[in-house]
Amino acid sequence: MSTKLFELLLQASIYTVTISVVSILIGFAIAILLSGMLLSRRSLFVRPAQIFISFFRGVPLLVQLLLIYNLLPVIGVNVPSIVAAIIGLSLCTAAYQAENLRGGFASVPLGLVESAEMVGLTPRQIFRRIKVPIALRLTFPALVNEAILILKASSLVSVVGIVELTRMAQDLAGSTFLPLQLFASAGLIYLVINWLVAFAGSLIENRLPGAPR
Amino acid sequence: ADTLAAVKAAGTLKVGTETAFAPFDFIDAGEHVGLNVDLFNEIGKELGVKIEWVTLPWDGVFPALEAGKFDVVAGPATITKKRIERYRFTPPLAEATIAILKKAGDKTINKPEDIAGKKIGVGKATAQLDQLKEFSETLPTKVDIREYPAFTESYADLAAGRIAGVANSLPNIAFVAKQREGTFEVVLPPFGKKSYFGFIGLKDADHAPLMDAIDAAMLKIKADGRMATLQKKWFGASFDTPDSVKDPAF
Amino acid sequence: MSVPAIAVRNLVKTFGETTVLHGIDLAIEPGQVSCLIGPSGSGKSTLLRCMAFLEEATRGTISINGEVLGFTEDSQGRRERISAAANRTIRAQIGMVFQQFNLWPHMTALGNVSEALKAVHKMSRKDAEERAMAQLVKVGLEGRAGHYPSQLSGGQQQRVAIARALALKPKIMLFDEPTSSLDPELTGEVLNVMRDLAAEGMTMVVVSHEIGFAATVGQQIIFLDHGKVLFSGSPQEVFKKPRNPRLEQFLDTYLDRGASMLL
Amino acid sequence: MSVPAIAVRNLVKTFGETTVLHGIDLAIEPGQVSCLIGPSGSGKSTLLRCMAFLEEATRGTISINGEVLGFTEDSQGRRERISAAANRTIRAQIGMVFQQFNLWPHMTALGNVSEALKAVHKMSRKDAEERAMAQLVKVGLEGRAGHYPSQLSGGQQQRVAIARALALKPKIMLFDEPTSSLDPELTGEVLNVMRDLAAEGMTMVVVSHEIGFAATVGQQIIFLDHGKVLFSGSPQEVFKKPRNPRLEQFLDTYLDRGASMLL
Amino acid sequence: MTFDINVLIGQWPAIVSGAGVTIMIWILGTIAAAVIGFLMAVARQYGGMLIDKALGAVVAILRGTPFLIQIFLVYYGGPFVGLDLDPLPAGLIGISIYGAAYFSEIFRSGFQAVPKGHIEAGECVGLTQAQIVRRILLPEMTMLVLPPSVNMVVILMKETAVLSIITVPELTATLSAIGSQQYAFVEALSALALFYWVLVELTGWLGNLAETKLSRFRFFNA
Ligand SMILES: Nc1ncnc2c1ncn2[C@@H]1O[C@H](COP(=O)(O)OP(=O)(O)OP(=O)(O)O)[C@@H](O)[C@H]1O
Ligand SMILES: Nc1ncnc2c1ncn2[C@@H]1O[C@H](COP(=O)(O)OP(=O)(O)OP(=O)(O)O)[C@@H](O)[C@H]1O
Ligand SMILES: [Mg+2]
Ligand SMILES: [Mg+2]
Repeated sequence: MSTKLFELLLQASIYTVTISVVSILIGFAIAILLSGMLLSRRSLFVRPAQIFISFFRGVPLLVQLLLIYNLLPVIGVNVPSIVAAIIGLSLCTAAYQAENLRGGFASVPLGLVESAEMVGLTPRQIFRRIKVPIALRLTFPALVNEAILILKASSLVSVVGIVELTRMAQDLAGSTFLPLQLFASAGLIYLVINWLVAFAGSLIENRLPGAPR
Repeated sequence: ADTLAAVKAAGTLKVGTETAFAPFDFIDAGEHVGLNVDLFNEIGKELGVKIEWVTLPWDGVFPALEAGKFDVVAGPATITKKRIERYRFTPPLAEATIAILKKAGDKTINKPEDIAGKKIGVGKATAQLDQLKEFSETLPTKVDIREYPAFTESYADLAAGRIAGVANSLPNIAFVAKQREGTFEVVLPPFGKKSYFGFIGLKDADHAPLMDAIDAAMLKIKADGRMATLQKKWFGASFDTPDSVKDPAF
Repeated sequence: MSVPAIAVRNLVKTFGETTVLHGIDLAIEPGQVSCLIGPSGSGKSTLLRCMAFLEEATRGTISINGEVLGFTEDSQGRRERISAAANRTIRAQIGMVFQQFNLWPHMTALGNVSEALKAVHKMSRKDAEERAMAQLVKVGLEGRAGHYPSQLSGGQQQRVAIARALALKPKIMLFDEPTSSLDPELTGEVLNVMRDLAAEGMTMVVVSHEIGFAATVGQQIIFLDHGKVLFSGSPQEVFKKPRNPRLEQFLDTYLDRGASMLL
Repeated sequence: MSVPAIAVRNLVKTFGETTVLHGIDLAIEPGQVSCLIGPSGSGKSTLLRCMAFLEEATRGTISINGEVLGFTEDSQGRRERISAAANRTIRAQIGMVFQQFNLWPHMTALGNVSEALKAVHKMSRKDAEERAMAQLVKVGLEGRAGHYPSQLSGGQQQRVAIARALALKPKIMLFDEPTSSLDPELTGEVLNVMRDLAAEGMTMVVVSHEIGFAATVGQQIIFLDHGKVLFSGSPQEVFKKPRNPRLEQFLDTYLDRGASMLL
Repeated sequence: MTFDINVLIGQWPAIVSGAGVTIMIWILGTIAAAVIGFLMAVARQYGGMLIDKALGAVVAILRGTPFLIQIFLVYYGGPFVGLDLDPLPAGLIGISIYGAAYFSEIFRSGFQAVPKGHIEAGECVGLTQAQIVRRILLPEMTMLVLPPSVNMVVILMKETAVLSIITVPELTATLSAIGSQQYAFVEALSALALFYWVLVELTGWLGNLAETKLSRFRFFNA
């Protein structure tokens, strides 16, 4: 297999990485909102969050992507491929991350919240300054895991017309008829990316202050 | 609204396709090339518009066509009875009649009839599958047909030795054999009833003027010999194709 | 008599079916150290948490320096909730120190102490950290300002917790068994800080098993049993001549073990 | 003199770089209560855990009733590991009670006590539960047999832990701060059970901050500091006239607080 | 857009058989994955440094590369190294091993969450290591490992769709074939989404049920 083909795979993996990273960040912001809704006591907030999670965890990502790409134009919003890909991945990972965060928030010791109440922090300040950082710390390993899962799942965004790593391997296999070599190379690239993510994750985790013990 | 008018106004014709279908659409040295690219450039010239390509996996192509993500599908697809019920096909651009791809040096298959009783791979839900089935009925022992999600996997299994051959349209396997000389070989001649490849569009009234215009352009390209030149360039030979297929063999 | 620092009137607290506090009446005098003692499950923590409005009482009222906290109650027993903002203002006069320290693990000692100064008092980062640092000096932890809770010993953590409460200049400090998760040597550290506070005239309510501390520092001893105040008085009255048989029995478990030391 | 119940010879324990025990020599006499005291970090728990072979010593040997546990060591210091099965047999003579109770949360009190009888002694379910029940009666918990650990108070949990160890009829019981996570009244419960055991002549080694218990029940007091035995003797020798300045300083932190009780 | 559900109704025998294959692979694969993953976690815990490191590398590879690529390489590359499997066994084995990597991590975190003291208490009363694993560790960590396990079961279900690439006749393959034969992609995808959604909801519901049943073991030792 020529180095040219490998270069093409590397170029395609830029899509894989950018789309995944952007989606994980956006998904994380949505997930915080969702988990806040899940933990509120008002069903006005809880129900929509539950329905959101049920849909985006339950329906295959491929179908979600097709719906976003092809159904939004029907109501007059014509989204470019890259936007559709990011919306799809973000919403899907938001659903999973929200569940992780819910567990994290539920594990913030009540005493830490009470001590914040005692020094006069308002509920909003408590959420932002106490609960979020601690819940984050608790769920950090799960978040790294989710990042790796999303990196792999991002291969599905080809269905809206983005030639990322897996699709590039398939396309090149369709003209060179060297699928084994191409897939092995793609696998290697995924492995290196994911190893980097895991490595960075453990570096950050060790630096995050104050794992509650 | 009239799609043709919209296309002309925008100055671009959007064409959807999958880029894993050599030699029609494929990636060579990072560039999208193939017969379709050249042919649509000519069509674009005739219509006075530029061509904009949207490439998707085959699963995503038709939902996107119906959602209006592009105006026409290159593909191409074999023109079949079932398909013309749902979609509108352009005049054929190549023959889709099938032939057998075997491992290079395989002495047991020398003509199409030699596949009797052997394991032959073919794409799932393709027109080629139907053709192979019909051919199998005419043989003394039936062919052991193996269906694959895409032809790439069937070629992989042929290389791995799980199957004795792959049945696919001659243009496609000729290209495979050329790419991997020494690994694969084409068994000639093609067999079965003749069938043809066409581009695909929507059947509704909005798209009728556009499809008519594309049809006219393609017939013009065929008439003045440009089509034959392109066929020679990509297949090494030209085909004699009808101007339209109203009653497909399958 | 002056206005009590904390006035508890007819306080009743039920959890579901069980009544934990059966109509408590108490006045905590300003500038005094009051110790709450009593057997496990007698309701000490619940009472203290009601005083800080961490727990909503079922009936009765709590007043801090004359202002009602949490709920008002009229003579017919109709209760009305006070606004969250008003409660925060009144509660600002109270500092609380928990048995489990409850330091925020993602902030340094300095961060823990300065957080509320920045967030609540809107002090600049520099001013807040200056005041927080002064407070850490006071509890003898100037050398540990940059450490995270996980890098501090139990006694040091508890002193940070005390500094965190003191930084807000509360008029009243509540302590719930501030030393019971510490080993004997660390306990000493914390009790010394509390002793200093008492000497400065801080109003303090302390739930404690440290009978020694109660006896030497406490000015009022309140003995709780089964959710009722069984006895309240000066240390002399309690430890020298406990007339109440239940109190006597309770103190026995300590004296029994303490006495042998001086054999 | 008889064979010691536990003979510790030249025991050294290092964790990575740090040496925690510096050549301990000790003989625990059968039928006696020995109390290990000393400041935090002095190596008490580590020594006790070595005695139960929960920790592998770096050098030196432990013998239980004359049989070597864990590793033999010849005069050249060559150590040889004893088979897991042999260790299990020797260890069967020891029962251990942890500070954190370490009850199995997915089993009832009865389940916790009968588990090893079924799994190790291959007793029938019925026999095992009968014997376990008898043990629970002995620690005063017949009424709580069906409760899960989370449904028991701290003192009750610790008594179940003691019953679990006793059910296997050990000759020696090791206790690591068995009461330090309990409140004073719960502490009383557990100390009473231990007092009964001592009265029956059980060989016991107790790491404890309960100086009162050590003083009244202990027959041998061993004071550990920085991984060395600084002092060992009878309670009278230790508490009446501690000649060792370090020991005196250590006891001061208790006396300081205890003395005020009798004011 | 056209939507003609009759296209699917006419093909019901193929759809039912595809659904059957999906469910069969999913259930058998999940069970095998959980068992293998458990054994891997035990081996890493008790098998010494070398086994721990080796299995750690295997897990990193299995988790770091897409399942699609793994299964493609094993199935189409296998014959070149003498490993010639039929699609169904290959798919089943593939799902099991891929899932096992994830399950082994879940169980490992479960092992680590059981307080060391509970294990020591077991050693002190003379339980053997196997008895400790079976009687103490496993039941005690159930509550902790249940939620991530349920997630994993859902993920494995969706991964079965990938097996179409090695010609396993599961539901995704069946429906997308019907979709492209009849050119009814939208109908096929809708049916597919509905099928998976129902299975996911069912799994989530069963997981919640198990959680409430087991929650009496929930404990907070001070
Ligand atoms: N949230 C709750 N729900 C139900 N019962 C509760 C709750 N909190 C406390 N109780 C019960 O209220 C009673 C008093 O508890 P409290 O914690 O005030 O006792 P305490 O005097 O502080 O005891 P200790 O010395 O053990 O800390 C106990 O019987 C306890 O079981
Ligand atoms: N696993 C370990 N790794 C490294 N150091 C350890 C380990 N276990 C104990 N130590 C160190 O060994 C020393 C003795 O610890 P040990 O727990 O025996 O003390 P202790 O006398 O029981 O103290 P305490 O009264 O606080 O329980 C301490 O300095 C401790 O930090
Ligand atoms: Mg309390
Ligand atoms: Mg210890």
